Amino acid sequence: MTNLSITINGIEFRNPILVASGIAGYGTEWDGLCDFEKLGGVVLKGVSREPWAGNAPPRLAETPSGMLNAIGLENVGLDAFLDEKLPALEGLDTVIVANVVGRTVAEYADVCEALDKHDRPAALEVNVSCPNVESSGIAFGTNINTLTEVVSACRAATGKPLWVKLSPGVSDIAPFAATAVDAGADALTVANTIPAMAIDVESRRPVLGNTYGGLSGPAVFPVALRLVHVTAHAVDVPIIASGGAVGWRDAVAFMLTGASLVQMGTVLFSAPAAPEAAVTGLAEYAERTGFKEVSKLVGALINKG
Amino acid sequence: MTNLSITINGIEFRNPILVASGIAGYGTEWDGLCDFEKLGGVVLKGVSREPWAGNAPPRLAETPSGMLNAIGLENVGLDAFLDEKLPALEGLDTVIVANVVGRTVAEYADVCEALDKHDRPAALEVNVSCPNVESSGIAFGTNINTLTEVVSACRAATGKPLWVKLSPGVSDIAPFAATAVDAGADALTVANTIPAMAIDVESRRPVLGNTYGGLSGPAVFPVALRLVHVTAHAVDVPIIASGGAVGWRDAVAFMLTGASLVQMGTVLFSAPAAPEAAVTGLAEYAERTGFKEVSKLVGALINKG
Amino acid sequence: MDPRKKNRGLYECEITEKRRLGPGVFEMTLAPFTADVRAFQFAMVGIPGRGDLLLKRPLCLFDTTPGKEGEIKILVKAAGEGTKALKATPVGTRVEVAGPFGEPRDIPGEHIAVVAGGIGVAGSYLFAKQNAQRISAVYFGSTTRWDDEIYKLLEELGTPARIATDDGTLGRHGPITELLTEADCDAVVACGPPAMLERVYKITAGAGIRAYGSFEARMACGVGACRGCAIPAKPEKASGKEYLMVCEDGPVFAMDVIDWERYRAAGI
Amino acid sequence: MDPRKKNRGLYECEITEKRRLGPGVFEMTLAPFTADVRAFQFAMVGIPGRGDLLLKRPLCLFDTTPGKEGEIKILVKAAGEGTKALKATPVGTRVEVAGPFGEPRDIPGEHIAVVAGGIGVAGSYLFAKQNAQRISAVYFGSTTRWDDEIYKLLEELGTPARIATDDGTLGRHGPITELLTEADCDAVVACGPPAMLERVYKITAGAGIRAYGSFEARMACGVGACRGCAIPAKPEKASGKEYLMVCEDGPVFAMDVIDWERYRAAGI
Ligand SMILES: Cc1cc2nc3c(=O)[nH]c(=O)nc-3n(C[C@H](O)[C@H](O)[C@H](O)COP(=O)(O)OP(=O)(O)OC[C@H]3O[C@@H](n4cnc5c(N)ncnc54)[C@H](O)[C@@H]3O)c2cc1C
Ligand SMILES: Cc1cc2nc3c(=O)[nH]c(=O)nc-3n(C[C@H](O)[C@H](O)[C@H](O)COP(=O)(O)OP(=O)(O)OC[C@H]3O[C@@H](n4cnc5c(N)ncnc54)[C@H](O)[C@@H]3O)c2cc1C
Ligand SMILES: Cc1cc2nc3c(=O)[nH]c(=O)nc-3n(C[C@H](O)[C@H](O)[C@H](O)COP(=O)(O)O)c2cc1C
Ligand SMILES: Cc1cc2nc3c(=O)[nH]c(=O)nc-3n(C[C@H](O)[C@H](O)[C@H](O)COP(=O)(O)O)c2cc1C
Ligand code: FES
Ligand code: FES
Repeated sequence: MTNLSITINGIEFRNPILVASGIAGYGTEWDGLCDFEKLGGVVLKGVSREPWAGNAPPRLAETPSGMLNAIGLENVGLDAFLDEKLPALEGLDTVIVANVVGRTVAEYADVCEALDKHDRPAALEVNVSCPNVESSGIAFGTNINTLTEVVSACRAATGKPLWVKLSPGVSDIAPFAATAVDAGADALTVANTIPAMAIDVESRRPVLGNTYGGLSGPAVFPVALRLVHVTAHAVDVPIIASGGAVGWRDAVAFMLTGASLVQMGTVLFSAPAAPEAAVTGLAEYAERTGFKEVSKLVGALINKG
Repeated sequence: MTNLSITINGIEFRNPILVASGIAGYGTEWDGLCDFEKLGGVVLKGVSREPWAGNAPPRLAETPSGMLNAIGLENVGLDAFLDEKLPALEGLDTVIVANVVGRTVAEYADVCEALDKHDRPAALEVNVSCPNVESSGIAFGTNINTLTEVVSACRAATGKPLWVKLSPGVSDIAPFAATAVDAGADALTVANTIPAMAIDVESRRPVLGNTYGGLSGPAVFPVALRLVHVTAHAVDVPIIASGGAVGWRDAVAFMLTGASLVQMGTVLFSAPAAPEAAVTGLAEYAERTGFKEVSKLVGALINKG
Repeated sequence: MDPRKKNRGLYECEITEKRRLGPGVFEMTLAPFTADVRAFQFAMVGIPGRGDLLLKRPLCLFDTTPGKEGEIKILVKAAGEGTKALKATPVGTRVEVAGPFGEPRDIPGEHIAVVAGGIGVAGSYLFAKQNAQRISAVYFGSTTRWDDEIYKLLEELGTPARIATDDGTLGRHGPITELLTEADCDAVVACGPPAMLERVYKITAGAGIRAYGSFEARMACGVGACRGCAIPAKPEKASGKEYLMVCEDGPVFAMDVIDWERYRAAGI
Repeated sequence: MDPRKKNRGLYECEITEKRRLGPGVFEMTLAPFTADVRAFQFAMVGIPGRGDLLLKRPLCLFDTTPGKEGEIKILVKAAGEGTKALKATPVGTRVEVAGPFGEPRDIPGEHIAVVAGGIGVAGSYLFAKQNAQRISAVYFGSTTRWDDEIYKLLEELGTPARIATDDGTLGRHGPITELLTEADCDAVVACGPPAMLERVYKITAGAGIRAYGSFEARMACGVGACRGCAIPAKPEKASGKEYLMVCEDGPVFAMDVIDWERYRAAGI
């Protein structure tokens, strides 16, 4: 029997498959359709200090082998998250990671500080792709200075493992990865959705209420795979892959490239059973190829030539 | 009858649909399968000063609704291009654009200078996504300084309309667009392929001989569409869209967003008749929606809200 | 677990039957589907064999036979790529179906007018069937005449049926909402295109009749997780919320909860 | 226009017949396809209905009836996603086919041994058929026994057929190349997996026999435009070129032109 468990930042995951943030809501919405106890863990919907109403609809658009979302990080806010959402997961036997969003550095830090006191989230994943309202709306994660600020502030606010979820839309992800680690990240999630757009030619208008949205799903998998490869060569902390994984083959590819954990997101919409199937397929692959521990797959890519 | 013609940089295109560089070879390879005389024009395979052998195979990989290529800009070099390839197009009644590649600024400039003397290419499209061998292999187009250098040098070398084909993998394309225009670009092609990767989990190796390749095809269309939208707001020169267009709907979307011309590439592999069908569909759309001239579609997007 | 969540599930259904019911409209029978279904609930139906179309499509449960040998019927209008592909899918194909989703809302009233515009009949039919005693009439309007079978199905409900077509090929010539102005009812439930819903709202608001509508939105999850299916609400009528989720809070809403201006602007 | 280019075209074919010929291997008849076809030429075949699989698949023209009522037969092995989808495609479906492509190469020799490894028979068969008088024997090896029909087809060629299977279920037990060492021929044409081709090259090079092989590469265009289907060549044997294009210069190459080491490293 293959040992599927992976330990990073002192947290043991029963297997490397997680559900990505924004897909699993607050952990109970998929009850009866996707069994998170069979997975390594779940990253909850991004939480901000105050409740956010989110963007004007439409918030979704389908694209070839992908989708756009412009949810606008709608969430219940920190108080309801602590008082209602986290307690509802008490009986859920899987690793819970909280995802942190903010419009200012202070907001990020406040959320981290409050979550630090709660015993449930095993780690905090900081989404640095939010628009920085103090700096003309540019995403924190696409500027080295604001990335440093936000990660340092979160680091100071929590002793829990700190994951930084990088933005894919940068010229070279390596310096951003190094910056996040220097500022205190214990692991990096690579990466968030790619900025994109859809138009309805009949109405001659953008489809999304927000005009722009983030591209996810299998269409972006080859892009995310390369980003994981680049990041794995740039830093020494564990990497959590996110972007377009739909099955065990993608999970294996991400791990070979250097990811310790693999988040699955969009695929839940087409196949809620996919993460569980990926765990099974991953185990079979490891068995078949003689890996007694899936952790040994991490970075086991053989170079060309 | 709708007027399909578009004039940019003083060049008249019979319609806005072009075939993208690297897809149509040197203009004769698709004979009998795709009729370029029905299209606005063809951008030829990138040409360098000396012949390039290209990358080790495999050079192609299929991905969900997309493909990766790592051809390595294999081409016959300037001499054969001038002596054999351009003369073979003498009878071809469509606009011919040459695509210029190089490893150093001097190489780019030399190719532009030589092509400037030839009367056939109506415009020169400079592919700035090539690795810069004088600067640790980083693509010219992802650094503001090298972009300025290469575009300025090409500008000095030719009086023909100069198109600069931007790289999509930058944090914010707007300053790159502005830089290219300041350095002398007459139009911008937005954009090239997105850096990506594929792995064969059975051999545990990268699929491509070059490890990394460029992602193209419908998967990237939403990303390209946004880049065109951003660029159209950043500069005043005409924009030529490239990335994932497969039919008239995509062509219309690109034009509404601000593109004057639309290049089609990858779709020729799945449907060589697609560009011609896009011309027909575009004409029908314009007719149906009351646009007497397709040129009026350019930038005719209605904003949200 | 919330008992409603216990009722739902993920099904690998087979298309056991398919028949045309109107222009571009077909009925599909899917089995097995063992869950109980309440009117206006919907399922998320995958498009088989189309790796490029990721999202499942939300489709009302038109009819249902629950239990061990359970099956569902859906009514699909070939609108865009996905529903066209579904139309072309042969009997015998397997389709992934998740559901039933949506809040099974109780509509108070003893003389309820059921208004269906076009494919909106897909949701209205089951409501009329499950609440036959309380239905004053079923109003069904479409752009042009559908096939005889659909009118037969409505007749078999045993409730009065009022028919209109925009082109006058059957029943009253014009929008179905014109018939509604003569309706004798204490509540209205409408299912159809946004413009029809808004028209129903205006008519009923003027007459002081409680009106409910079944609303559409683009969906990804169907279960309230992704927050994609937002519909603009009047916060003062929606416990302070700016948006409600069609999948979780709806798809049926009291019409006075909707912020019609922002809804129209969204052009859903 | 080059006359070879005049012969090729883009066809909207219908699948008119499908039958199994071996394990995971099926024959598909496609019509109309009116062009002349030479042995080892191939077509680029689209995967119908699969918007996520963009690239057409290169497939040999197994047999052909040219002219107005023309049709082609292809032999497909369900290998990956696309060929599996093709296998599942029902008769009557329309498929986009482009071709014929590939250099119609003349193989000199009066006693030619034709070697087919597994699905390599798809290309070898038509060559044997078009050059029956010059064929010393057709060697067909596979991992296990195929269906009777394929052996019947080979027999009907009227040339001697030598059979081997890796598992011994038919003919000689072992690789087909072992039979080749006993061959009496002045040239060999081989079509099959890379390892078989290399083995054939070694055997023939040792014996001083001219050998040709039909090579595979991932393709996008099939017409020499994209430069995707490169195969490493010995520049001194290939007019100075480091790479040849399988679609344009091949798929059949004299085996001594190939740079076997770089070919193996590529792991095509
Ligand atoms: C609760 C609910 C119940 C519905 N019941 C039915 C029904 O019983 N029968 C029926 O024919 N239709 C019904 N619809 C509408 C149906 O979901 C859409 O027509 C369908 O999703 C369009 O998909 P497409 O692939 O044809 O169009 P495309 O435009 O290709 O779809 C692209 C994306 O947009 C979404 N989308 C497009 N139009 C709509 C729409 N009007 N509503 C929601 N999503 C949309 C699709 O689901 C898909 O994700 C219902 C919608 C909702 C929200
Ligand atoms: C000139 C030529 C003639 C061929 N003739 C036949 C034939 O007659 N019958 C037959 O069954 N097969 C033939 N092949 C091999 C056939 O093209 C591949 O098996 C097929 O493309 C695999 O596609 P897939 O979707 O099943 O695999 P996937 O792995 O899903 O394909 C992914 C991509 O890789 C390409 N690819 C994968 N394997 C190969 C391969 N071995 N060769 C070329 N491209 C590959 C595919 O075309 C596609 O673009 C031929 C190949 C070439 C080059
Ligand atoms: C509807 C939706 C909502 C999302 N919300 C969040 C979020 O709140 N925080 C975050 O960090 N990422 C969010 N994401 C990004 C995903 O977590 C994931 O990184 C991305 O979708 C790429 O992975 P995938 O292709 O597997 O979906 C969201 C994605 C989607 C599709
Ligand atoms: C096989 C291949 C070769 C290419 N070669 C070149 C090239 O030589 N020069 C260039 O500027 N772009 C090249 N490109 C990029 C295309 O011109 C185009 O910008 C890109 O593929 C995106 O458009 P598409 O999705 O329509 O293909 C190439 C693309 C492909 C797929
Ligand atoms: S569809 Fe996901 S919240 Fe409604
Ligand atoms: S497949 Fe394009 S050059 Fe051979």
